[in-house]
Amino acid sequence: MKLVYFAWIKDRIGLAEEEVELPAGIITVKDLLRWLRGRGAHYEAALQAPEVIRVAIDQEHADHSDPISGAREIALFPPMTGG
Amino acid sequence: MKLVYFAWIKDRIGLAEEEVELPAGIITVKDLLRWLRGRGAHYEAALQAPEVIRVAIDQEHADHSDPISGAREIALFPPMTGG
Amino acid sequence: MSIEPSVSVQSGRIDIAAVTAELALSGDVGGVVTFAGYCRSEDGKLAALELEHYPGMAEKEIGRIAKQAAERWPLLAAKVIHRYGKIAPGEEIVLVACASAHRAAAFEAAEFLMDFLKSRAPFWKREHLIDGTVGGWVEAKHEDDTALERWR
Amino acid sequence: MSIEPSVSVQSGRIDIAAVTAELALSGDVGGVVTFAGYCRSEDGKLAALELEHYPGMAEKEIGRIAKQAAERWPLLAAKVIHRYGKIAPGEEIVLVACASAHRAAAFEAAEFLMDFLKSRAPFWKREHLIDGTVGGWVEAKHEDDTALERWR
Repeated sequence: MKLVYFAWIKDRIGLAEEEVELPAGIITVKDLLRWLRGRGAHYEAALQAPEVIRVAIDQEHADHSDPISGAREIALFPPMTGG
Repeated sequence: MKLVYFAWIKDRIGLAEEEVELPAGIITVKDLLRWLRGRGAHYEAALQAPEVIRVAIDQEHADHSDPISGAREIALFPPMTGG
Repeated sequence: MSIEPSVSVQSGRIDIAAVTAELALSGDVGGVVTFAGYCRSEDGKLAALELEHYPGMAEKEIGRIAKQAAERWPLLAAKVIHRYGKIAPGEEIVLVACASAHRAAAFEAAEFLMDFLKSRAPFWKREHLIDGTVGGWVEAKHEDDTALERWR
Repeated sequence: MSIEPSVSVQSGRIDIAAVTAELALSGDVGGVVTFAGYCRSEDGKLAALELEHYPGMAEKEIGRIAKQAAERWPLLAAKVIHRYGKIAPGEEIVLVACASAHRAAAFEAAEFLMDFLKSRAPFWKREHLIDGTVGGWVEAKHEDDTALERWR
């Protein structure tokens, strides 16, 4: 599965995107965020306040409770500031 | 006193403007409209529904109950349709 | 201190691009809202709209309305241009442009200006039809009067 | 049937005049409302705004928002252009333009589009300062979220 990061989440993780193999038991966005935080200090710094993290599954906004099964691309980003 | 007319009021009266000498007792806009209606069939046709006539005194919107004393220019026109 | 709005009553075409660019010049401007009103073709029946106006009062009344908008919202610039004379289908009749630091003020002020122009600015429209006849004077719409109520 | 809005996500400047003129082309258009958002100078401290975006999703999400607007209001045309990359103070960031037969629909649709773009379109701003430092990412404003509530 492809993960893509934007803005300060990208800065803190130090990557714009990566391919990951998810372990069994990762069902929802929330599970994914918890698993990512355990991958090291950079991830912990980026995701320490998961409630502010916005998520898109295959380029559509998603909730933290949404299942991620079948997703090709999941994006994590802070609240948007365009317009 | 100068009277100026616009749109269908001008068309019906057949004049764009005129100078008038008001008789005594013409205090308000309402008095003026009543006096004008008595000046002939053209005026009667233009002013037969006085409630729709809008009025400006010296180029500011005015009510039918406003006094006209001291006015230099009084304009009569239908509801506006600009914009 | 509120800004001094710019008002023009003219027969010539309106350069919408120039106005928008001019309003955006200040470094504090975050948003510019413009409304341009156009002459509709009325399904091809209309040759032109004729706009009669009250010279002198038209400028003054639009100026009064624009000044009210500038006092009510924190505008950085405001411009109103209204045409008179013969206007062909597809041509612009009126332009309202408001600039502010944040978008809500510019949106509200532009709507306020249009609502008041419609029922307070001394202009009257008459239709000239394709078949050569001159149609009647356009009747004022009741909804244009009720549009004012929300600004009280 | 609602119209198909036009969406562009681009790094280059926006030709506001061309867009406005294009939207007014149909003979049925009575009004065009445009909102242009600009990069403020922040009292001369700002060298540029950098806009990061999510390529692919940016176009799709703006398209979804614009389609909602076209279904909700009787628009005759709608166009949204959003820039990304480095944007200098005074330059435009975003343009929303809506055309309709009567003005209320165009005003409401343009405000709706801006409210949703602000909090749903995947763009993030970062400040580059005159002194050469790169400022932090701009924080989202709470009022931009609450702005959505009036459209429910």
